[in-house]
Amino acid sequence: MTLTALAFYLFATVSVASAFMVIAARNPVYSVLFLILTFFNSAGLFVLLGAEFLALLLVVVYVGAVAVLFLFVVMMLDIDFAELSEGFLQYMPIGATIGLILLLELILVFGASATSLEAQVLATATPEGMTNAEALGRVLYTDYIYYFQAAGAILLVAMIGAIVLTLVDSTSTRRQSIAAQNARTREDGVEMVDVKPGQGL
Amino acid sequence: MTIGLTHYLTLAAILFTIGVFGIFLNRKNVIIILMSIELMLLAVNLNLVAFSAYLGDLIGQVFALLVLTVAAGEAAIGLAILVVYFRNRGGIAVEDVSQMKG
Amino acid sequence: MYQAIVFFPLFGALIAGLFGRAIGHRPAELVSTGLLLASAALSCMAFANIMMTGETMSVHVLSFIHSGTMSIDWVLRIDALTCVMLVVVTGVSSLVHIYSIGYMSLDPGRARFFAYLSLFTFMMLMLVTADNFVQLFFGWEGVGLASYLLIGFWYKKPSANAAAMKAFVVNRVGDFGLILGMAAIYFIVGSLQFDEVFASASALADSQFDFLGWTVPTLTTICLLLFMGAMGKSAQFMLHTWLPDAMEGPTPVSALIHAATMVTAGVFLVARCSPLFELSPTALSVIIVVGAITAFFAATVGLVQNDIKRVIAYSTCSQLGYMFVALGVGAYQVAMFLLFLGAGSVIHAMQDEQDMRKMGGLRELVPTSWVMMLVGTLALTGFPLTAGFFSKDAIIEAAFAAHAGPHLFGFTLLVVAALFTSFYSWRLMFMTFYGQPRCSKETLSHVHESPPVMLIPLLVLAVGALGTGYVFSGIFIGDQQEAFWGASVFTSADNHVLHDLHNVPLWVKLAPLVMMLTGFFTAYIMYIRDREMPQRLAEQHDLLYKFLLNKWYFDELYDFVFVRPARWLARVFWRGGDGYVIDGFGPNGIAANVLMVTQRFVVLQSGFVYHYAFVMLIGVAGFVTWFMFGGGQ
Amino acid sequence: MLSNLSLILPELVLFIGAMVLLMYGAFSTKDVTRGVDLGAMGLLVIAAVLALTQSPNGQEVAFNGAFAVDGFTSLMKGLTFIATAVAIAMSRDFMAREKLARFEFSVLLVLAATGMGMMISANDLIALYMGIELQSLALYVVAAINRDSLRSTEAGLKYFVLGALSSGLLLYGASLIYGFSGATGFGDIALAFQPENGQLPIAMTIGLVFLIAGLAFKISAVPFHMWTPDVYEGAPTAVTAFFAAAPKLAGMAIFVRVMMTAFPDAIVAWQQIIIFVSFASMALGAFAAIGQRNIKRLLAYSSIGHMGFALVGFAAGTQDGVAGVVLYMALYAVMTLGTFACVLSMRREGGMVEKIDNLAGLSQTRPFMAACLAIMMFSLAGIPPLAGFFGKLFVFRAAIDAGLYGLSILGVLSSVVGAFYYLRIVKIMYIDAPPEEPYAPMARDMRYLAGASAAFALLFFVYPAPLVELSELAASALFQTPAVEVVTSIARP
Amino acid sequence: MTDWPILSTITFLPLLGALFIMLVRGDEATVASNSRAVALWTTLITLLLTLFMLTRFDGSTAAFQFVERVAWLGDGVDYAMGVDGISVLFVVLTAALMPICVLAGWNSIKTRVREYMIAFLVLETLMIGVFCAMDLVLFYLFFEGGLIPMFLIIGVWGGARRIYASFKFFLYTLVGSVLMLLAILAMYWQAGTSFIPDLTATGFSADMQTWLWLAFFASFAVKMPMWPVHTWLPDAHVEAPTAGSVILAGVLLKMGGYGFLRFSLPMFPIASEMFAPLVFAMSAIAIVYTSLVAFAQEDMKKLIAYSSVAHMGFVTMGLFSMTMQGVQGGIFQMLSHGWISGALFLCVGVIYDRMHTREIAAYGGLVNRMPVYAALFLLFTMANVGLPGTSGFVGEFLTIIGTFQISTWTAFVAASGVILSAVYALSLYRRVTLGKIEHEGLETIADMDRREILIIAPLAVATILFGIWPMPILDLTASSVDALVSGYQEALAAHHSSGH
Repeated sequence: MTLTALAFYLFATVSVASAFMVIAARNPVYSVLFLILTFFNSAGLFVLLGAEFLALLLVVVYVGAVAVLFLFVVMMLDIDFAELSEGFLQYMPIGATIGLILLLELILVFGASATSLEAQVLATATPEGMTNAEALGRVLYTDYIYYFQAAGAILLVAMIGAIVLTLVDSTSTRRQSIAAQNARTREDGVEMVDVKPGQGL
Repeated sequence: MTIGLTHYLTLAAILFTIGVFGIFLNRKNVIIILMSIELMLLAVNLNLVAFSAYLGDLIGQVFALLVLTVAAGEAAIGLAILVVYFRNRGGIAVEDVSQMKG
Repeated sequence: MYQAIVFFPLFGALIAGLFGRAIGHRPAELVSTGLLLASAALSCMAFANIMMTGETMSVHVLSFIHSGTMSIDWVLRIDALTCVMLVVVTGVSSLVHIYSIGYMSLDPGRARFFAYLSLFTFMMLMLVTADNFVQLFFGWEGVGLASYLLIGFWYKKPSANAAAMKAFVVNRVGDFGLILGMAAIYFIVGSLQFDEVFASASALADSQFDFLGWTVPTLTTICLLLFMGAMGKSAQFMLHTWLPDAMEGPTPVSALIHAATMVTAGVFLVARCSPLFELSPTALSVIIVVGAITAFFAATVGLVQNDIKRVIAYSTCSQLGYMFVALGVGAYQVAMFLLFLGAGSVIHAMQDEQDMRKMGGLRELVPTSWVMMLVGTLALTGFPLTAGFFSKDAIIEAAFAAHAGPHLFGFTLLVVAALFTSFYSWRLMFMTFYGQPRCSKETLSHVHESPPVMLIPLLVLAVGALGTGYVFSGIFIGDQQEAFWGASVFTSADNHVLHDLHNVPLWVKLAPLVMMLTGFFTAYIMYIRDREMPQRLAEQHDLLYKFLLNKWYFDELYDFVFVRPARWLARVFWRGGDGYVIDGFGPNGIAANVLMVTQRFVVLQSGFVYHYAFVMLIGVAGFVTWFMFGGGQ
Repeated sequence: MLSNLSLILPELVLFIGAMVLLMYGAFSTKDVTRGVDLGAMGLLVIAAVLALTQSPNGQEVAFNGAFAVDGFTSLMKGLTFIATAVAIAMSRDFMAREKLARFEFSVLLVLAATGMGMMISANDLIALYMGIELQSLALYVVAAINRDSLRSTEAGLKYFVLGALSSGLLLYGASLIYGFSGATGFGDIALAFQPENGQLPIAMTIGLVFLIAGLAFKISAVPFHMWTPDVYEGAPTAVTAFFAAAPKLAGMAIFVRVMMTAFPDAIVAWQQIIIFVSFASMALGAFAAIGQRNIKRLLAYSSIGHMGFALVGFAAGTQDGVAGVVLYMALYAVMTLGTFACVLSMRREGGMVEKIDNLAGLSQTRPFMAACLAIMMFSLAGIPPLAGFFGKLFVFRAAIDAGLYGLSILGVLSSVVGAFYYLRIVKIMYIDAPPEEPYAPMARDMRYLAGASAAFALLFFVYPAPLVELSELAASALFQTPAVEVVTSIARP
Repeated sequence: MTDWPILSTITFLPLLGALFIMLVRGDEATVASNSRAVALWTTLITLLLTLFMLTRFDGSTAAFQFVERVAWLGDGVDYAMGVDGISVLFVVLTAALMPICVLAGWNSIKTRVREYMIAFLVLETLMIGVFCAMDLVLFYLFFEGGLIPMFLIIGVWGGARRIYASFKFFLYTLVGSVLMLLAILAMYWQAGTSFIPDLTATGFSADMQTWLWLAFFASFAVKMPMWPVHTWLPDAHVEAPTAGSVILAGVLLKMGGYGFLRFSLPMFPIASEMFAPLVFAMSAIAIVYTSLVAFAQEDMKKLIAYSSVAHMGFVTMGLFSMTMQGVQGGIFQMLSHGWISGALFLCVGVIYDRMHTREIAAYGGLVNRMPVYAALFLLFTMANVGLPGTSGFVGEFLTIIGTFQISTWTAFVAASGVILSAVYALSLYRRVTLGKIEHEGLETIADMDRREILIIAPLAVATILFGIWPMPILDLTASSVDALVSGYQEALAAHHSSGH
């Protein structure tokens, strides 16, 4: 107990509180910041569970990339925050009811399951004599290569998607076409118009 | 007092519920909905890692790793869509996203 | 030969009907009349033949309906009863045809008229030669059709059309009973052949069966159902209303329908089914009561009618009542004999239609008609030695002598009816032919004697009315009757009415004669002597007069009891039942509800993404709750 | 490894092909949309042929059991790829006219098809998730591909938000299932919850609920259908045509596969959900469609209803039922693509028209198109002797066999309600008077496609045996005991 | 017997004709006239083939004849065709009415002639298929498929309220049919086959029979139509074009009765007996109720439509009496109603084509200008009334006789229909044809032309011929009906002796 438990409760309390603030904060910028806080605490929990590599990943990839991306988008989109936070509580009662029911049920389930899943000290999934990262690396590129490649494909799609959606077409910018310039002849450039007298243009 | 699997599951459930809650609590900002979903995914990851530890089985962590990766991609797509929507609409209030209904 | 008797008229009808326009009116008339005369001649031969041999013959024509154990064929059955009818039908019909040549000479639809007449005759012949109930029903309904066509012959007259339809529909009311009767017979006996049915009659006498939830005596039920049919066709009390209206048709039609043929179909039916009726005292009682009431009722109405044809119609009705009483007391032979009295009615009927109040003093203008009419009247009132005398007296005596049912009730009413008959017959005579003409000079100048082609049939009939009674009384009801009728008419062993009627007290025998004379004198006083008297009487007994004049308000009653409720019900069913209830709660109501549900669903689709998410999460939460608490496991 | 590769050959072809096309498109200076489209169609057809000819005896697995191939997967993949190819074929004319022609579109569709293939063949919760995500991400993007249109981007946004939510639900369920069964492979999960191991733990059931929620979203079954009408309406019509067919096929396929192979003994639990979902989908599809004025929206509700009908066979949980589902989905795909071929041709001089009322008098102005659309409508309504009837016949047959009388009765009754709106379209085309402004003639591709699918729907009854037998064969693959048991948790100490 | 699949040929020949019409090219007038010609020839050839088939038909056996059976959907669902004494006449009736329908629309259909003819030919295929199908699923296919062309016929070429009528027709009948579909599936599940003779031989349990019977009843009662699910019929009839009404009354309604004969009675005898009182009650109500409603009508077609409902009441009553007379009478009534009501609708069509109204009040005195018409109309009116000597009588009579043996009450109420039918039919005739001409437009109305007489003449001949000599029909049906009735009685006897 002691230190582990203390750490767990600390991380758990902070992450729940900050998670709540994510949805409750009036300013989306605060929300993103609270999200980052949640991630940090979760990373701590991961460490407690012996998943150091994932903890690291969460901080580096998630906080470093995703959360910052959120922040960036929030800042980029020029949103009237005051207006956005109006009517905050309108759906509070029914939302809270449904949420609480769901939560209670889940907790009940786990409580019921606790008899079968005795509250033992959680071991680590990392085999002896290996770091967590090494263990993951060993299986990730061998047994789970399929998933790994699939993840790659997903990221590719995400990339294509982001480009397709947001890249401003280059049709408005004019590129130099050297071949076209060289191939240009007099006939292309000059048009001879036979203007009859008195008719003008 | 031992910290067991149930603790983690409960914590994950709470986070998950907060994520759920966030979706219909925040009707003014789509970004917060996206963040709520991130919270839900975090809960899932917590679950997976906890189970992984409980079962002494690495696959849970592999799963969590992949979820993280995919979630990043998803976030990218989501934000991209949000940006193009913002370009068209000039706002991202959830209540504005209702051109089509009925 | 027998086929020829029956089918000649059909050919006549087809030729006149289908090719009438192609070959012209005159040929059509001649062909149909000629064929009918041939048929009549053959009928007489058949009659003679049967009289000599006394045998019953069956001629198979075609198979008709065979279904399971039911087998019905088109068969011509010739026996004594049939022969009598054949002669009557073809005879009267021939005369009507001949008469019509003259009567209809100016009508543009002559060929059609003759087609109808011949068709009518054919149907009547099918009826009387039937060997089974279904064939009888064919003729029965066919006669109804022909009468419908004939009554409505002048299709431009709305009243004629209405009358035609009324005749058909009222007849159908009777048919309703007849069909059920047939169904019951088949159900009980397993056959509709006359022979087979009659053969099993005695076995049915005491049996019972379930009908409409009640256990009823078999035979009586069947007989009453059949009698219902007879009532319709023979215009008995309650179902008589069509008969007076049927006068809307051309006069020969009235003659054909009322007097001689169609209306006697009912009498024929009961006579034909005598083996059944004879075993059911209840049915016989009903027949006596109905017949007697009809006779009385029609006579009372006849007293005050002003239209010649209506008087005749009610007179016919009344005579039919007599016949049914005869049937009811078991004197079938007498009833059949009375058929010959029809001649008298025919004569009357063939006079043209006019309002009697406008006539008078026509004796000098149309002497021959006057003579004919006189003969007819005598016959009708039962003047001694005429056909009516023999038959009518016999019936009244039989009613007295009979042991069955309410015979005294019948007797009383019949005697009274005889008085009335005499009165109105003479009233008709006096008003038409005596006194001063009451119509305008101009009209009077148009009155002229009929051409020979119309008079000759009248003459023949007149002779018949005077002569036949004497000639045939022996065979029909006298000593030779059993030899003649043979098996065609059945009388139960303990029914001695024909013997007993010769032994009734003298006052009974005299009663009809007295009544006849009383009627004659009353009429004489009222219409020759004291012409103001009818007027006075009518005023004094205003209610009674109106009651009689309006035929006991039967039309109004039916209108009130049946027609109006039916119309009302029809609209209620249509607008209320079909429109409001069935469609309203059925298709239209469901459609409306579907649209309502649709609106609700569509509102749910609000367009807000958090609503959508909300629905999804409610779904998940719902399922989870179901599995945790709802006994999903 | 080589055997592994041979099993994922169809997906491999698609993925590598997609990258080649992407490179070609990205580095070519000319407008290459047309070429990329053709290439994409070629790839899909090749992949379909490869998938269909794989037909291994029994089930074969690759990558330590993550990827499975059997009769069921090869048929469903083949159908899905063909449906995608057809969707691309139909989109070309439309995209060009709407000035949306971009080569990335086809590439994304091919990648989505890859995802669908992976999804159908998934034999593991992780593989399932990866397949779904690969497919979904591509779909989110193509929904919003008309990025200058508010409606299209709104459709993309809604689809994305709800899709991500559903992924979250699915993942949460998957994590619970993993945790309580100790495995992610379908076979192992099934082994962990065999009847001899006692009742299904409640936590497992909850996991199942979340998993089903995620899968039901993909086939837009009630109550996870809410995105469908809006996305169908907002997305460019060609994209909607794609959405209506291929992802539904794939989604249904994996839904059935997961339940049948991973939870065969938990049927009592999931059957109840499927029954409810099925009924709710049929009813909502029928009722809500009546109120629609927009043909795409109507078809969205119609597809919801049709998923409900397909689920009837699924709810039966028998081999016949699965065969019914397969047949139903195959017929549905044909009908829906045929319908969209007509809808895509609903244009006048000014551009696309989407109002149902705009179809008025079509039978007089464009008789061929009207006839095709009418056949499709009757077929979708399930009126014999058209193809749609046979789908219903087979699923209801299975449902009756399984004793699901109540569901069957409610189902057929909602099909009557549904018939109403199909009839309404026929009525508008055949009975109402045509408008002043004429319709543009149908593009040639569309004529062929619409005509072919109409002919199929019309003449299916003449010789239904091949497809019926195929579907039965496919279903039987799910009911064989797995040939090889593979322990997926290699890393377990 | 013949070696070649004559029934399939008859069934699909019209489809071939329809295909042929689709290929017709040219301007509108050419297409129209060619379509008409092709349709007429197709239907005539079909009729000839049908008659040929009839000559080869052996009436002395109750077995199915000209049987064809090919594997179709697998698992015991085959493509199986065959006719027996019950169905063969319906095939002939259908084939015989079709040329008449084509001719009836010859001039009156002016728009979209090609589609019209195609719809009719497709409809013919489906209708003949219904009566030939020996497989339950195949039967359903044809049974239900008929809705599509009929929907279009009413919807496209119908009257003012055609949309309401066509939707009502379609959805009403669909509701019943889908329930039947489920019952079919349940039977298939139980018996493992959908081959009709096998299904007939399968004894379903009493419980199951009850449900199956109800489901089938839902379909057939609507199709028949029986009270109170009849309200689609008047609307459909009124709005349909003449030929549509003819075929609707002539053939489509008969499918319900045919269904009872083919499925409900032989396959679910126990349930049939149990529910017979219900059917009797509904039939009796139908006869009286709809006769009265018919009386109140102001639209000619509606009146005839309601009278159809009443006449179908006789049919259901007769069929469910399950006596030889009742069943044969029911079949005869269906056939004869086929041509009588068809002819009546044609009669309405004749004057509708001239005056474009079906209001009874708009007519009157037609006999003055149209004697031939009046005569024919009278014939069919009388046949409708059930006058002996017309075919209308035989069926009515036999059903009453048959029913009386089972339920006197029903027969009693039904017999009152004899009166009521006279009331409404004659009043219609009177208001339309008799009297003086009072409406101006009627003064120049022309009598029936040769084509119209040609159309109606065969119906008139049939009406009289089979009224006087119904034996051909009764003979053909006798052995099959006998087998049906005796099988039914045996099944019931077995059921009762087993102690239920």
